[in-house]
Amino acid sequence: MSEQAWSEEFKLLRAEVSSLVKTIPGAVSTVVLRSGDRSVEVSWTHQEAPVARPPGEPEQPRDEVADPELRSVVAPLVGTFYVAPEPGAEPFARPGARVEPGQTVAIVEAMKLMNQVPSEWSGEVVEVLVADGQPVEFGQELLRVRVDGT
Amino acid sequence: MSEQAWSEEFKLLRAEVSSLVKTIPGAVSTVVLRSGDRSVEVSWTHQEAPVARPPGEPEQPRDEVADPELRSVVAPLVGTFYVAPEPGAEPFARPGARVEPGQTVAIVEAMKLMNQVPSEWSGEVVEVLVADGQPVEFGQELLRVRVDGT
Amino acid sequence: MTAPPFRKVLIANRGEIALRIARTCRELGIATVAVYSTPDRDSAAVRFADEAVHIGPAAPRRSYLSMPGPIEAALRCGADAVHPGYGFLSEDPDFATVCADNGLTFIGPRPEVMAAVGDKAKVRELMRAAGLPVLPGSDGAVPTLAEAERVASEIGYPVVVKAAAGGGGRGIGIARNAAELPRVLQETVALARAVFGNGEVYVERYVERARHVEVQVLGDQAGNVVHLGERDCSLQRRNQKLVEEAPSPGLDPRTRAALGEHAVAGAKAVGYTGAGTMEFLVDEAGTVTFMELNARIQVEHPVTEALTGIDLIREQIRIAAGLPLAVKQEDVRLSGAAIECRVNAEDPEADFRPAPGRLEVFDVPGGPWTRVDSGFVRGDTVPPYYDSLLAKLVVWAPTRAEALARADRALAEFVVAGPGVVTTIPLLRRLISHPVFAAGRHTTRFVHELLDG
Amino acid sequence: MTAPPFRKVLIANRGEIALRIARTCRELGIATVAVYSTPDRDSAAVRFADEAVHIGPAAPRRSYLSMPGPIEAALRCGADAVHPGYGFLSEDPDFATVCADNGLTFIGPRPEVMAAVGDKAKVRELMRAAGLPVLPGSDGAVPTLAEAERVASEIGYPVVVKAAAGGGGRGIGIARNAAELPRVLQETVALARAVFGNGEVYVERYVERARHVEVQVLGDQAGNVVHLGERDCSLQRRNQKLVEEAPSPGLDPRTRAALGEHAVAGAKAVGYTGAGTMEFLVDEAGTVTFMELNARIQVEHPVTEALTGIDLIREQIRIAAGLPLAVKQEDVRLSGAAIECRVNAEDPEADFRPAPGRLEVFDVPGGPWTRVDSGFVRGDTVPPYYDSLLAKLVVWAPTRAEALARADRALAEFVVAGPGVVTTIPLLRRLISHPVFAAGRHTTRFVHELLDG
Repeated sequence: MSEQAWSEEFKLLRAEVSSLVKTIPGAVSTVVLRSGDRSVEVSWTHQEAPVARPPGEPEQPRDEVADPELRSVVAPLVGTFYVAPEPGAEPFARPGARVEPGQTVAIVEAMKLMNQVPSEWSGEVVEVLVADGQPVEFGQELLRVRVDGT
Repeated sequence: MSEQAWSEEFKLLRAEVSSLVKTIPGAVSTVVLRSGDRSVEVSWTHQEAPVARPPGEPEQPRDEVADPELRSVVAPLVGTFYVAPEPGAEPFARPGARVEPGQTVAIVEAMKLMNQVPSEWSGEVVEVLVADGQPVEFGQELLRVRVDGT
Repeated sequence: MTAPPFRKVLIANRGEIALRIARTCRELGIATVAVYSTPDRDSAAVRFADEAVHIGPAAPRRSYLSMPGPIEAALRCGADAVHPGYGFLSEDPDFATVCADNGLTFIGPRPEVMAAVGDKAKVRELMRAAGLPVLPGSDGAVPTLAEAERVASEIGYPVVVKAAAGGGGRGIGIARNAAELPRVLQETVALARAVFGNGEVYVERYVERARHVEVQVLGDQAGNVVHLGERDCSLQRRNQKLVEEAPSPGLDPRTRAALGEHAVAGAKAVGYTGAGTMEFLVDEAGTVTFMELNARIQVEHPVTEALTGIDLIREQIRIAAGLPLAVKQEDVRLSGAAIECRVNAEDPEADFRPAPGRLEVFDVPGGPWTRVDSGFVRGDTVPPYYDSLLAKLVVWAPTRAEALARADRALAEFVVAGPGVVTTIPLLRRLISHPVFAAGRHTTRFVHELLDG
Repeated sequence: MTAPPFRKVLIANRGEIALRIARTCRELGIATVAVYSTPDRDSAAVRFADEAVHIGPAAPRRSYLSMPGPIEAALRCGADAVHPGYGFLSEDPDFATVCADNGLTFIGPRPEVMAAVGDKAKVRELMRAAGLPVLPGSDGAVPTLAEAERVASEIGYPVVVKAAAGGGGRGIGIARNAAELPRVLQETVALARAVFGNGEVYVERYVERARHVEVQVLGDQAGNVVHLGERDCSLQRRNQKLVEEAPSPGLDPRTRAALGEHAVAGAKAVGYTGAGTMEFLVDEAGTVTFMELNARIQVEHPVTEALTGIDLIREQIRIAAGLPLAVKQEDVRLSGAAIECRVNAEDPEADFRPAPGRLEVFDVPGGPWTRVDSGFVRGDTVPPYYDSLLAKLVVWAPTRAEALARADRALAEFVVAGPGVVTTIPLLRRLISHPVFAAGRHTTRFVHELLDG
């Protein structure tokens, strides 16, 4: 790599560090750049006592990934994922659709057999994570369902 | 990878960090991005107060082995340990005897050479740990000396 | 370098044999696809392979025994061939057929050959017709108790009742006299139905004290067959092999030559292709009888590799690709002696109960003529869902006595430790240093007599 | 079993070779005593040996290079023989003499033979007298610059000035013309005095591009000598071997036969007993010249073991015990191809600076025809005081091309990691897959030309 190219890379890595430091509070203690296969590493020191959470505030911000009401429908076997019973047909479950336990929400085709994938939950489809016709592995997340409030 | 492409990649990596930081409470201590084969790594600190030792209690129970005033004279090589210059002669140093640095306290015979073992310390011989005529290894404890108080 | 026989091979197996196959593929310039169940996610074979596909949960029925997983994984990754290893789907003719239907070369014999040799009653008849010695017994399956009684009284007690769909010592019952036969027959039929889904059984004379001697064969698609000498697998416990070796100690040269000829004749008679094992019994009088033909690579194949210098996985792959055998019978040279010890996570003190767990220490032996095939490294966890094989230790030496000393040395430096983990290492050391075994005077009953006698 | 040749052997060495020797002793039924310096306290060799004695601190001068430690340890433990391994005291005739004076059998040649072959100027004359080809050069040591200049102008430049007490590539200087000779002579004499305590040097023609080919010999006390074929050690960096192999690629059969005959004639001429290595240069025209005789087991001995099936440590021990050679020359069969890769804790990017440390991961390769000799297991710390050899990886295959593919596969699965630890594995993979090496067209300059050129 020419000197100029790698100086360019480091400039970009440094820019990443700046962004991180602006985002996360605390006194920075260590920064590691690297360039082979890229890397940025930033450490902060926190000598002060851990900040107490104001009472009443939820333990976790409500966000999609950690939402305790979100459940995954996963592939029961290796094969090809289909959203609908046949090409051009209405999808089993679009985002926003309500589903019930046992209701087919997708198909995984393996060895020319169409394996219906049922929902285990009652709730609302939030997201379909795999595109129609794509290969999936066993256990791969296919859809997310927000289960009905308990 | 073009500059733009990798800046794009880092942007996505940073977005992941933001999500994580929002999700999980605590003071962030380290963030690692990377790009070859992708990576995000975030560490948080959680300081517990160190357990305080009751004042006045010693750091270690006082016992002979740990006696800060006891020192060992060890074998400088493999061979046979002798307490005296020749059979029947007066030992170099019995328990209770005073020794000075450089003073011979024993002999280790190896390949028919008599290797004098000097004390490194000024003090009183407390114990002779090996019987006359016994084989010793390198580094084996031969005598213990209580060094003069400092 | 010549072009590799395949571009990419999917390995439809796990553990040491999956890694073993991947190693040879790598050496041949063939890319590999591993498949794995959930607990095998971080296994050595998965780490070593070029690609890996998650095919199911822990239960073999839903992962390694299920056909769609490896087939779909092979298609998705663009593999052109499938190696089934041993166990699981390796002897299932339907799997070979499904591979072919999906344009994938199955690395093994043709499905119809697999089906024929998978029926132990049928293959017995095929071999008898080919002139091989078989034990006195029924002509094929015995349909009724009356027929079984007629055959048994003709050949004399004790007799063994065997499931046609069994093999490898599974699905057999011994009747010592006429009074026992109805119960043994009924139990064996019931077991065969339950385990193999096929209640057909046949009857043979039971040989109490014999040696289990098997011959490795290779057959190519042009009809050439060679044998690579025998292996002696007489150190067994309840038909599970513990130690295998070659050559078979105390076998006289005439018997050895006869075994080789029988093996080649038998394999040719069924049109066998690929690597296969012809199993024989050799009784105390030196009489040889055919037992079964295993249509797959055998766990103990490294013993033969050590004596011949021939990589059997390589030959399987080459044969499946349509290449002719690289060796002629006269080129096969058997040199020295080799012993394989199966190091299992089992507790011999507790009736060989599996004792898997995390391998906090797993220091394998090394040095001269010491081969270790294992699917584990230190820090791995042995999952409880599959067989308990931790490692195969294979040593070679110019003579059997030296090979025994070497095996004992290597076992002595094999250190395995972890919570709950117990291994067969102490038992293996005891067995191979026992005077009866050292003298080569043991039979398949030896371990039983030593431990339970 | 016959009685073991010795009752108890003390191993005056460390690391992989100490373990290697202990393994064969165990197989022969001989008890072992390991000796160790403080940092080697928990080493694999110490763990494996039957007894172990602490002989000194880290500094080799006060532990492995000091005679009283191993001698006293041997006497105290009741050992009847001492194996010196390679390096350290292995080529010191005084140590052999002290062993004999203390009633201990030194496993190696007689002291007077060690002394004769340790003087590289003298052994050159002995071999020339025995009819072996040597490079044009001085008759023994050159006492003065004038004499060196006379010899050099006679044989032609470039010339190499070598320390008589050197060997293995240590203590040599190259003069490309008459102007350089005074400085090179002076420097080499000074170096030889400082390092070997002996300033004698001799002068030879310098062969720029050649192959380093050495022949393994075994001689018994009855005067029988056999050779076990050659090893090619041309892949070197600054005279440090990186990769060794057998057979030497591209050697024509006549040259190979001549090497074997020269090796046997040379060993017989000096009354050699035990395992020794006759080193030759083979230049681009195929001309063979004798270089030196190494009077010890060689690091790369496993390469010969792989081709012959002969355990060289076992032969050393048997010969020292007065037993006759078990093999005759006509029984020595060389089969296939073997390659040894030295995996060192060194950083090739930083001029091969040693990079030792704690081996947090140390997953060695396994499987078919893959031998690993190492003094370490996962979790061990590589001490910085000794050589940086982590492991010797030796593979065998029927052909050189297959052996190269196997070596690359095995290196690919060799995982070493720890803070500060860097290995030669990536470099080794690069070297063995390089077209020049794969074609066997490399010389001892190849690595230099590749890395520094």
